[in-house]
Amino acid sequence: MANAFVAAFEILSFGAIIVLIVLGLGIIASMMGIFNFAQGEFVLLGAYITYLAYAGGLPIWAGMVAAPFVVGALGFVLEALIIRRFYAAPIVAMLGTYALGLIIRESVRGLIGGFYLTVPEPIGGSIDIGAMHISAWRFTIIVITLLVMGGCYLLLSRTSFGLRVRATLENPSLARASGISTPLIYGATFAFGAALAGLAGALIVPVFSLFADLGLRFLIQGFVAVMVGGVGSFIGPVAGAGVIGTLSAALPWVMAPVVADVLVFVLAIIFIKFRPQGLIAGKGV
Amino acid sequence: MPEFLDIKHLDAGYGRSQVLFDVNLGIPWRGGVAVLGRNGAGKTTLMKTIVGELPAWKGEVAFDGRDISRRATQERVRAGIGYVPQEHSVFARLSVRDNLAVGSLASSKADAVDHVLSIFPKLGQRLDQPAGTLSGGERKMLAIGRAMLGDPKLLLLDEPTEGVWIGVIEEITERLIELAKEIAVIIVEQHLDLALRVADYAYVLDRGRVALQGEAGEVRGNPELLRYLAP
Amino acid sequence: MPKSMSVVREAIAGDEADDAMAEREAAGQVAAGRRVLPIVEGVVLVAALLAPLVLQDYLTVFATRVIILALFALSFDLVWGYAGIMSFGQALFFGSAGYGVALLARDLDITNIFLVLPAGTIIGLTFALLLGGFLLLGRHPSSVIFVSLGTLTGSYAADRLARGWYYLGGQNGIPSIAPMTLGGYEFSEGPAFYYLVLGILVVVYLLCRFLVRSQFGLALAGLRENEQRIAFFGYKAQHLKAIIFTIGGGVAGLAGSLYAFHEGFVWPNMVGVVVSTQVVLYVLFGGSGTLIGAVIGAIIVEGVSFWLSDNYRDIWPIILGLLLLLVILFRPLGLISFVLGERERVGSFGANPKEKRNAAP
Amino acid sequence: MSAASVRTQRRSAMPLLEAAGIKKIFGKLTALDGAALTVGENEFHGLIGPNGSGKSTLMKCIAGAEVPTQGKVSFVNTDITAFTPTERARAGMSLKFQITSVLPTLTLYDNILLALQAQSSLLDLVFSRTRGALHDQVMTMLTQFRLADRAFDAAAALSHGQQQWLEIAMALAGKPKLLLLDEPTGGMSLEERRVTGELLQPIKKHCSLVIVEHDLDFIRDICDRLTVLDQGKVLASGTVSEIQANKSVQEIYLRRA
Amino acid sequence: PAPWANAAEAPIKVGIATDLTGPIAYAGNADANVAKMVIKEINAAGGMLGRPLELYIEDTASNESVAVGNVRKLIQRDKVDMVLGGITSSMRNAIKDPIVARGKTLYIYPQLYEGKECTPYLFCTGPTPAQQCDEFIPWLIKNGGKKFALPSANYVWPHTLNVYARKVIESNGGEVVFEEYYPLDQVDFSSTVNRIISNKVDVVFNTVIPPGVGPFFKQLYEAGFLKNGGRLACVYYDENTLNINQASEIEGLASCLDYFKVLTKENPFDAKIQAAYEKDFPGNFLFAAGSAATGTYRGLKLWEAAVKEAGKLDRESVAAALDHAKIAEGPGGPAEMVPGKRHCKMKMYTAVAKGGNYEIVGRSDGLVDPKEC
Ligand SMILES: Nc1ncnc2c1ncn2[C@@H]1O[C@H](COP(=O)(O)OP(=O)(O)OP(=O)(O)O)[C@@H](O)[C@H]1O
Ligand SMILES: Nc1ncnc2c1ncn2[C@@H]1O[C@H](COP(=O)(O)OP(=O)(O)OP(=O)(O)O)[C@@H](O)[C@H]1O
Ligand SMILES: [Mg+2]
Ligand SMILES: [Mg+2]
Repeated sequence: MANAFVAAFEILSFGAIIVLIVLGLGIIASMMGIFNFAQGEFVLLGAYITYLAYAGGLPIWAGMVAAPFVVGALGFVLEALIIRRFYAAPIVAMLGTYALGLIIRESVRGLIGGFYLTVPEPIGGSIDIGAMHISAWRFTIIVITLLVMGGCYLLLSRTSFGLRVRATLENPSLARASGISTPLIYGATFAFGAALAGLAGALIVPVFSLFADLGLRFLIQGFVAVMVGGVGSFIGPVAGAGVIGTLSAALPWVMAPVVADVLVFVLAIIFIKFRPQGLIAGKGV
Repeated sequence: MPEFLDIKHLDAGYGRSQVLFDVNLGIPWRGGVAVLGRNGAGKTTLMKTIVGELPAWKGEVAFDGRDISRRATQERVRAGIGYVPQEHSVFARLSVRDNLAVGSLASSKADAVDHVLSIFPKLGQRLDQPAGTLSGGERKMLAIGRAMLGDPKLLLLDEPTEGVWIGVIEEITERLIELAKEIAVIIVEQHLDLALRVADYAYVLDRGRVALQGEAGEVRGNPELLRYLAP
Repeated sequence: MPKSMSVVREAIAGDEADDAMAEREAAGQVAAGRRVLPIVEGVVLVAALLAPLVLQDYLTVFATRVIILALFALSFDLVWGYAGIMSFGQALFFGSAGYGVALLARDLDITNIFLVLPAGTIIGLTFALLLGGFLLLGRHPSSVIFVSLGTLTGSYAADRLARGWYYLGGQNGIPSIAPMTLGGYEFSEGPAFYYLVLGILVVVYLLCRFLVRSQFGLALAGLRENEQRIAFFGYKAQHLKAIIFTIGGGVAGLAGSLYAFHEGFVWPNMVGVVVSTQVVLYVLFGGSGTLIGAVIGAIIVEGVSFWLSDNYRDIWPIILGLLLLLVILFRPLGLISFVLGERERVGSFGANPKEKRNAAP
Repeated sequence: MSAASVRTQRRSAMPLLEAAGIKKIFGKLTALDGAALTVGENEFHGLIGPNGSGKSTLMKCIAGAEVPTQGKVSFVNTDITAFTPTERARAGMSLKFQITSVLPTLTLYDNILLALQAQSSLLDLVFSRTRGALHDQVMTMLTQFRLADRAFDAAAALSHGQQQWLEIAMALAGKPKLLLLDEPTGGMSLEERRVTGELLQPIKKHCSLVIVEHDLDFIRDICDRLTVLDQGKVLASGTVSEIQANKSVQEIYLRRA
Repeated sequence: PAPWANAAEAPIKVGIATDLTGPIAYAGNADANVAKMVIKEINAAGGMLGRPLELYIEDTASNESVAVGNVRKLIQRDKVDMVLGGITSSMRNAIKDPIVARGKTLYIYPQLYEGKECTPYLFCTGPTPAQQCDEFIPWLIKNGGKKFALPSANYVWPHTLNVYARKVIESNGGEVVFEEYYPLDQVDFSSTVNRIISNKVDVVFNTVIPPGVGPFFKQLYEAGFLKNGGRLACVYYDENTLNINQASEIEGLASCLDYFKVLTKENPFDAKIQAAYEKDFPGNFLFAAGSAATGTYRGLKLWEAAVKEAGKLDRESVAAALDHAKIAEGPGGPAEMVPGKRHCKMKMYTAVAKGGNYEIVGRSDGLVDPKEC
């Protein structure tokens, strides 16, 4: 019983981490049609900023709060300088963001010297329930993930921002002809997606430590999650991430981890083949 | 008094190929103006240049007394130009409801959407359907409705009745005649009768140049007209 | 003919020999008059033939590798540049063929060139047929994004499988592959291997060129633009895609087997995402949809990385990323677009332009 | 005019196409509710009806772009209900969609050439020896449709009306037995429509036509028979004069959509 | 420059091929630094055979394909007399053929590894499983307990090492509760941690590597493994890897290597080279055993001894001399090649992490035999 509870918690917590990482990726993919290969590096930057704050003697919380804003701002600038040129050619966009990711990643690697660096949790230790120990920070991450998800949902469903974004993606020239300022919308969406990645990086760095390939590690998993969930809505990628995250954490409980690892991808691709529109066929928020 | 929309010596085109040559056009504060011409004459190009989708190569586009030829499309639209494009005139993956919502983003009137739905009751039955799956005629209705929602002071309509059922065309015509009493309307139309009922004044384009212009009745009676409309 | 029509005729033929028309003619002439593609191809070929004569030994070995990678790039260009199928997993065919011939050499002592190269090609073909069949065929036409992520995932999974599978050497791969043989002769790295590979490249290149310039190439061009549309004409669009994907897999397999023997080892990266992405880079860098662009891309990317890693060791990946970004930003159609017009790149499958003059009224 | 007379018609001339009991349901909406269409050889058949009455959907069900929820389509005495669009095209059907979809970056010439060779086998495509002969065909088509001077421009550079013509030319190029045209004259002036009509007349020798149009005059000029759809059902079907005399048809012309 | 006795002859060329970029660049750069230090030292002492030494460093970039190309530069362009380098086993596998078989050059591999590398002309100067387990595991059983878990990354080193470790564990009365392999970049270990806790494992003999090892140790810690008296053991853990976790999360972690920095306190020679290294290379790249820095030092010094003995540079002669080369002083103590085995005997130390530093808790009596080939 206790065992099952711990298992459930652990699986849930890894699912939450994947969801957190995929949120930004999914928003950019769904709203802008771009599979952002640099998304992992935005995660990395979020983590790095948190580390810098910590290494500079600031409270870790400060770094975590700053990370999404800094990364979001960077996303805004990058969108205006680079990404903007790619909307008509999503595949070239993939390559462009790949190059961008490469540059960021190798620069960070140079800065941290290829090491694995630890950042302590703002809320450390474990919550003890009887003989069970539950990581306090992982629990915090679950809570924050839920809050962020809710916030995003409200933003996209309750404000006209979501509508503007979707209209812009769908038919930019018509959107302009409807009075929507498409450059601003693109910039804001990309920045928002980047900021979410920054936040994800900040929150997970205490769990996984800081290293240059931190973001890359989750990238393909993230793409697969987005595909499984279905592009075109906010909920889709989130659901996909939930499924992929839980599956990757749960399968090793019942089979050899090496097999589980490959199996997740095989299952995912077969699933998409037979349900190309994804878990949640994309419309609405 | 200057024209509401005043186009002087306009050249425009795509890439390196020029389509419009020295076009001069004046649109009054209210009333309808028809732009006619055969396939490929440059009607759509003219509309796109007015709304800013294509840059003007040369010449001036003045709207409401200000030169807007360097402004972005969305700014022109916010300044009061509404546009129904000839093709791709709806957000295909957005629902009808959302298409209308986009149209009324800038509008302040609360019952505007209801008003549009009363004109096109058919749309009311299709509110949750992605606009891309609408029938050809329904799509046009939606496009017109969306453009009207923005409270434009100048409405550009590029073949608004293509593929629309005759019964509805009549309805649209009446609405446009009504509308033209309040605002300026430029209509590109193949239905000559319709166009000239809505418009007080007409321009005929031929290979990117204004070949003929005049009061609607005059143009209608001009023996040259047919020559410019035939392929 | 009714009267009104003849009036129109006259109007068209009339005095206003209009500027737009002249403009179009001019543009047509650019495309018609100077055909730059054959010139570029010739230059590259001559350079490649002369290379070993001027290069030092070790550079010849390096050049051999580059030529093999160019062959690999060619396979990707066929699939992406011509059919618009985004194969983010091209390395899967390259690498599995590499592994295949490595196993042949290791476990069965088969190194005869006439056995191993066809074997590698067939392995590539088979894997491409299986994966392509799965991804491309079926009731619903599959989206570009689905295919790209599907191939990416396939390649990623294969990489992980290779890493985890002991028989394949796991993480370490298969080292010390015996040299390829022809009778008693062993192909070790050097000029002989170079010219062998160059010969293969030229032959494959010519075959590909013939294929994409044929009406089959026109069908592919249509496919790339709008698959559904040409299906309604009666083209078996999905089959065409699967065929070209499979051919691409075969070429990649051929390249992979050459690579395995030339480098003397295979390792999991070779089937994985890193190499898959690399080939995409070659082609986009050089210019997709031109064949020669793929070759040039491979040569330049490899050459530049070679030079950078010599001279800017610590920051070369960053510089490479920047270069890539610059090319994508300012030359989204690749370096080849410096000399090649859009029309010639897309290609014209119809009559030769001289006939056009007579035909136009 | 009723289903009864349709049946008589069918017996007299052997139908080329017969679609019967076609039902198409989109979610909650029944777009087609037992619609039927019968087209004889060398017959020009007009399909008319208010917006949203299901004309395009019926065309798509015939050409295979939509799978009917219920019903059967047979063509040249073969049941093709389960055929893919490609198979239908190969059997001799050709469709022009309501929304133009030419291949934008290819030249006009190549667009036509592509359409001309759609039925060729793979080997023929690779080792085509017919290219020389095709050239004349391509140029003839382009000249007919007044597009010859643009032959080597990209199709994207055409105006909307010009694209309509290119599409018709492409649909014709495959030498179909049955041509399905969904609003081919949208965006054309009266004169241009007339020219289109004239261009279509000669194909009657070897081809049947189903055409969707809102311009009644145009339809009247070129069609032998008409089918009127309303809310997914066949309201009437018969010769042009029969339809014109039909009470319920007149009614919907007065009714607001 | 020093006046060389045989200056007429060209300098002796030493090739280093190591991961200067990529995920393990920290190790590769340390190795390159060590090589620079040693070469400088040898040159300052008059070079070899009256000739100066010249260093050629190439990047293997943590990418085997790049590596092979660059190694060929060393062999074919620079024509180096010896290549030292490679850190991971897969890198060694990739480059050994171009160096040894195709390139006909001597190759020294400096990293601790799984053993079983018996290629002629390939000399290994890092610790082998026998060296790392023979004394360490009995210590673990005494200071941890009998129940072992072997969580491992899925590649050759853990697989092969575990075979040896299991033998030693069982022959010392211990028991392996489970042995499990994970993808190299797995970062979630909840099921593993759960099994460790619920099976009441005493010693976690870890061969999971970064990036997984950080989260793994953290999850273990949070699940109360250390609190309940569990012992962590990890034989590649050195000063570099200490920073992956908070000190408290790995308190008491035991490692067994040929050198730890604390040895400088007791060992003047270690203090000397450590100081020399830190003076020349004050940055982040530490002189540590887990990243092959000590193996590099040892390898170069052994080769120096061999060349001096052979008096010439051709591969055969040097290999013959290197076969039994010895150095009296090196990091952690003296070292000598085992004749005919191409592996190296050295002293081994067991250390335990305490508050972010190591404390030596055990040392071998003499030189430990690699027991390879
Ligand atoms: N994207 C483009 N690139 C190049 N030329 C173009 C482009 N679009 C249109 N043209 C050319 O510009 C000319 C005018 O086109 P335009 O679309 O304005 O015609 P139109 O009067 O709207 O015709 P229609 O009645 O057929 O819609 C035509 O000759 C057309 O071929
Ligand atoms: N994919 C779809 N999903 C939902 N509804 C659809 C879909 N396709 C068509 N419809 C609906 O089915 C009805 C019939 O559409 P269809 O396109 O056949 O009309 P039509 O007769 O061609 O009209 P028009 O003359 O306006 O082109 C329309 O009301 C349309 O909104
Ligand atoms: Mg137009
Ligand atoms: Mg329709």
